[in-house]
Amino acid sequence: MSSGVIETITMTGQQAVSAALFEAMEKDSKVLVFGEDVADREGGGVMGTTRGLSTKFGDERVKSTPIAEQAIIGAAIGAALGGYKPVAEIMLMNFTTVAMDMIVNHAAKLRFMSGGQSAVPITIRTLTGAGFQTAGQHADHLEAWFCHTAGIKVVCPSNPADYKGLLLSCIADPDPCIIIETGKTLFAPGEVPVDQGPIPLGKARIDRAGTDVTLISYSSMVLVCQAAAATLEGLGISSEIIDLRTVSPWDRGAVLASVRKTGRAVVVHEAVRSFGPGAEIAATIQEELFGALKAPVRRLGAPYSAVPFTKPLEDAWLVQPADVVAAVQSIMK
Amino acid sequence: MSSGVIETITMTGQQAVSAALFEAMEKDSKVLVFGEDVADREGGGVMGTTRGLSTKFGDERVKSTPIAEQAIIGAAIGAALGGYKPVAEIMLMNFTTVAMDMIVNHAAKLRFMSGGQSAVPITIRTLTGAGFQTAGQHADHLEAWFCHTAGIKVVCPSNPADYKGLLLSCIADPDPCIIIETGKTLFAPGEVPVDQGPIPLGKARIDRAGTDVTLISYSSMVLVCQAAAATLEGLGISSEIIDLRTVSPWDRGAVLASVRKTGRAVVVHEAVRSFGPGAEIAATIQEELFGALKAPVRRLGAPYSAVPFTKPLEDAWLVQPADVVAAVQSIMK
Amino acid sequence: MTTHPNTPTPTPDILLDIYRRMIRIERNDDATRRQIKLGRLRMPYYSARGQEVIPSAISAQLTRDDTICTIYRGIHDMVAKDMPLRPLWAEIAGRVDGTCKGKGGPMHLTYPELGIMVTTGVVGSSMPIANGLAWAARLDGSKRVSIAYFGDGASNIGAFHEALNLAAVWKLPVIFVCQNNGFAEHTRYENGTGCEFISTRAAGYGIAGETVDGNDPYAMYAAAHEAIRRAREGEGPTLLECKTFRFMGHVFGDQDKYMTDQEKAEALAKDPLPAFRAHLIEQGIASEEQLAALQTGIEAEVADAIEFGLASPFPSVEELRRDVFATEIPA
Amino acid sequence: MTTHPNTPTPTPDILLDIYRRMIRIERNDDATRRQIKLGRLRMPYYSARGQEVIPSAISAQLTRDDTICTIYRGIHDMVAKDMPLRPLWAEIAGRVDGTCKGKGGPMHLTYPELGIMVTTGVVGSSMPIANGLAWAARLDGSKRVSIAYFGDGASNIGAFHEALNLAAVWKLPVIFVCQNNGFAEHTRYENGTGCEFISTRAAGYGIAGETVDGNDPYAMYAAAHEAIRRAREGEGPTLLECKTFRFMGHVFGDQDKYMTDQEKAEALAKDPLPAFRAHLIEQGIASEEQLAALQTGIEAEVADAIEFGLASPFPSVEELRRDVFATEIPA
Ligand SMILES: Cc1ncc(C[n+]2csc(CCOP(=O)(O)OP(=O)(O)O)c2C)c(N)n1
Ligand SMILES: Cc1ncc(C[n+]2csc(CCOP(=O)(O)OP(=O)(O)O)c2C)c(N)n1
Ligand SMILES: [Mg+2]
Ligand SMILES: [Mg+2]
Repeated sequence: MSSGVIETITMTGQQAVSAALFEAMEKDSKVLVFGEDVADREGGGVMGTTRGLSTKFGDERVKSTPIAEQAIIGAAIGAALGGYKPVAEIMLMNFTTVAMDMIVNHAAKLRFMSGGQSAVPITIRTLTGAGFQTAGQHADHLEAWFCHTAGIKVVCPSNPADYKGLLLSCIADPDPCIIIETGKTLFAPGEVPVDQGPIPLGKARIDRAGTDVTLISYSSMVLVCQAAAATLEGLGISSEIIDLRTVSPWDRGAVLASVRKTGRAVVVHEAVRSFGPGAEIAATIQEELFGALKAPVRRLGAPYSAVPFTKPLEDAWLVQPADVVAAVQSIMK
Repeated sequence: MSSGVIETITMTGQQAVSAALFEAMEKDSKVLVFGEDVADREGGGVMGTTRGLSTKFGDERVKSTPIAEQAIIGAAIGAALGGYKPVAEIMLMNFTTVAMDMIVNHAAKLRFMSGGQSAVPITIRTLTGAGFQTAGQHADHLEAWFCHTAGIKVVCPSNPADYKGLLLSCIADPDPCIIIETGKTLFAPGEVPVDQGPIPLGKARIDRAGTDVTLISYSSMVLVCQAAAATLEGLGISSEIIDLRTVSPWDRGAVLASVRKTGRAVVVHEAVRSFGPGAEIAATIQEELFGALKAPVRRLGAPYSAVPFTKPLEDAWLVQPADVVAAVQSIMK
Repeated sequence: MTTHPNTPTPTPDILLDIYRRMIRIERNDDATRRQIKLGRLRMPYYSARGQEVIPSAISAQLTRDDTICTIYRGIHDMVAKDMPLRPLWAEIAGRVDGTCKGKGGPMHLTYPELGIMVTTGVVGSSMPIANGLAWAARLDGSKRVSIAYFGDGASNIGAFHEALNLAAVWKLPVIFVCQNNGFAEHTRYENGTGCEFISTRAAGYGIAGETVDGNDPYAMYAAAHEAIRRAREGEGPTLLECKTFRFMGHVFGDQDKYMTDQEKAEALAKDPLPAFRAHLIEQGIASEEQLAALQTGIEAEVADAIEFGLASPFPSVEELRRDVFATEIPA
Repeated sequence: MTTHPNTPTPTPDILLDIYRRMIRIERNDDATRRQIKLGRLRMPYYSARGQEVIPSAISAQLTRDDTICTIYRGIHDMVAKDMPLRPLWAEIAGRVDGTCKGKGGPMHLTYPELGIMVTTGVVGSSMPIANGLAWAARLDGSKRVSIAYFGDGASNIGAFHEALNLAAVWKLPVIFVCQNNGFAEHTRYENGTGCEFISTRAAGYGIAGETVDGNDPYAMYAAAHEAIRRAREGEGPTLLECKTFRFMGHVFGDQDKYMTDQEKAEALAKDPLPAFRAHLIEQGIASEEQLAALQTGIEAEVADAIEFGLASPFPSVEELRRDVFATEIPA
């Protein structure tokens, strides 16, 4: 944190994504943007996130596609092999299920399987998250699948500045990245430095410094941890919040340093708890800090079910600040 | 373990699978078998596993399919909704990547999303495993993905008797199951009780009793643990091997009871270690047995890369008995 | 309104039955949009206003046991298949008396009792599942047919191709009904689809295919009649492309900015509902009063369903552990 | 051997060039099977013996920069595109001098220098990627064409459909070359595919499609010529269905039990290699001696490659941490 005033603008995550795309396309003529409805003829994306790009950069660099996610990721891979830097949009994360072969068997593996000859610098932008009553097929957090896949980076911004900085890094990265947007973070406003540049992948951010417990999170659950930390502060408990930013490869150094200090850790994500990303983090902490922990590492995530439609169940399904508070209290005794 | 002699026959895992299929089709006319090349006209499966079924049960209950994994799993789901018990084969586990929508968004979720109206009692048989130089797109252990998916059971036999008993249970189960075969266990012979019936899902098996350390494993890695345990015995270390049999939902009771006794645990699987199934097990053990552990829970799995082709790299990629021995030794000090 | 050249001509009873289904769809859709606007319902809503003829002309020829698999824009398909409105409304309101106890919501309504088997939110995914239901029908030795409803955009995704080919090779009693409303979200048909008529694709599977005016009850009736006959008689699948228009855009709140006002006005002018109503009266198939009474009855049914649905309690949190598996997940 | 009615007729030089590629494929294939039998190579091997004409007639018309994406049964496609044999053999032997340092093996050979971009083991997956390469070619303002090779069985999977439709809508300079050898593993064409000719499917995307005798160098030359012209001139994609036969079954060791001896004998009798050789001599395009010398040269090249490949060292274990990402994974 340097001294001096940083000039910022208030914008939403969506505006930050848009700004990053404009900037990346402007700077590098190899950057391409495509996906369902992304061109201006189709309204610049169903959410309007890509609005203006095709008008500015032309119909050949910004293309709407048929509904065909295998074809979308395949085209991204091929264009990348041809020297381009495609940013492909999969409208919602659940629809990656029809493109897993392209993402996992091809994008993630071609560099390795070709002995380093084939780089696949693609960025997959996708959106997900419960809380909008879109039910079981439109809100899954599937990042654990991609974290378990060697060769693809998994990036999860939680605020507008990170949306911009991390997306710029994904686009510039020489390897495939999947960057996960969420409804809750995409439309929340925040301060973005005027000259916000790339934010390094694989490095966590200390969202809040504290001494008693480390809350490890990413994506929209950072907001939940922030609310919990405020409550915990009132109860005399000081929380350090680590926003992973990149879930794979994750910043072991930052996490272990914090937990070494606090002696306690709670991992919080929206994804289903069982076999979720939190398991890797908890398993690593206990292995690396055995004997130094004051309490077992706790994990919070969704219960083992599909995302329910009805509001009361959806609320109960999602980790709430009170759940984080209770988990922390359970290990403070 | 009852007294009295159990009459057994020696057979391979493949013969056990075949026996289970014959028996299930014989007993229940609702059982269907289908997949690429499974009918006798096509040679009864490229491995011959389904040989004889179509001749015996007819071309309508045993069907070969086009190469179309989405259509295969879709047909299984539809037939299940129509009251049948389909056993669908996905030739190799990497090809589940083209059927993830059907498996995850539909098979696993329809019961929940329909409020209990739609049962999807399908069994997906698939084959995988490194060691045969089939390289990066034919040998992945992707069970972690399915373990993280609510609503589908993940079953991993390690020996011929379990192949038969677990497959019978999958077919009879009222919910979707994926049962994972591996080249290394499918062709190894073993003793199968003559009247081998269903083996309950969700229950682990103590493969070997011991007192110093618990080795938790499943599928072909049980064989690796057995070899390691023999070596460790020579070094004066007594290992208990737990064969999970079902990886989701897994038998927490059996694992925790064993680790409570030994105070040490090593989880061993072939899947990539990062964000692999072992993370869930390790995270749970440290949470439930905090303070009772003599050492951190160790995890062994494949390094973070695609499966390599060349033999020396493939051998190095796979967990070997020596790796298990070294991991155990590192926590015995 | 032209009559379709193919035999048979629908009887007056059938025509009235088609109309009854259409108006029930339309009144229910209107009420849904009204309740959302009033803030009494909160849900993503994909209105099928304008597409009423398609499932109505089909359902008038289906039995209770024939099955359908449909999509997020599929409430019209269900209402056409006689879905009772009370559990429908309870479901879209997220209540325990809903068809899915509130767990599925408007995109996943299910009612197997009447053959409403699957509603998917994933483009294309109704088709592979419909094949399995068709296979089950044949295994049962029944004459049941299986219908897969889907949109024009869905015909460009892999699942369409795999499903049609498998159905062809297995000669399944399934009918693939493409409701071609000219748009996939904001993408115009011709900007997403390589061929002029989706029905052209049938030849690539060696199956029957036809493009029909999906706003014409006679044409739809005849095309569906032939497809259903084919399926019931074991002659294999059919691909029906039914041309229509979605009056309310993609999703509730859509501004339709991706089309011109004129284009939209022209499409709206072809509203099949008032046209068919006028035709029935003109032809003496029904009187003005008869149709008004029919409508009043349906409006009462809808009003009752709304009150029932909104009065039903929300499910309890324990429901998260139920229906994941047949056996409840331990707490 | 019939000549194809379409213009142009290949010049003698081109015919000889096609033959050279064919015999290079065949000699290399023969050597591979021999080395496996000798136990000097251990790998899953999908011989393309019998399919030599297809990529040879195409490659004779490609530039170095034109790209191909192929499949596990694709070594013939690479050899036709002038893949040097030394790194090929080092790769199939799993050695560090292999094209992929031994990491990819026979199913994933890659050689971007000569436009050999992707070899996939997943049925259908060459096609969506070939589209991206075609897009890149057009973005570059080049006249490069992108070829996707695949089998008849692959034409039934979703990726085929999505790729052909996207290529059509985007009018990409891509050629989809289906090597229809009549079988997908053990499944006969007609038992997996709904239509008599895969080329029929082109109409469903509004693109050009043609069924060609893939064993006839003239017919293949002409069909490829037109498809390449179309692509280079910005007229969009082509689907070529090339009928052929795989002499060695699906995978090395296959017993071909799913076909009759007679059927197999008939297919083998249509071996395109001796027929084309005889034709060249008969037509005075080449002499017996010339072709013998060509063959000897190729055999020497193959022999050299084998020794080179088998003498190359295995990669070190550190290679597991390299090429996962651009930056090496820390130990
Ligand atoms: C696999 C997949 N990709 C994308 C989406 C997002 N999506 C929902 S509806 C839709 C348009 C579908 O258009 P069409 O098939 O014509 O049906 P319509 O909505 O017009 O009835 C899209 C792209 C989805 N649900 N599933
Ligand atoms: C998605 C997928 N499903 C199944 C397989 C297994 N498999 C490998 S080759 C093959 C047959 C392919 O036949 P075809 O496309 O005709 O090509 P050919 O082998 O005849 O050249 C199958 C089913 C696979 N590799 N990928
Ligand atoms: Mg549409
Ligand atoms: Mg073939």
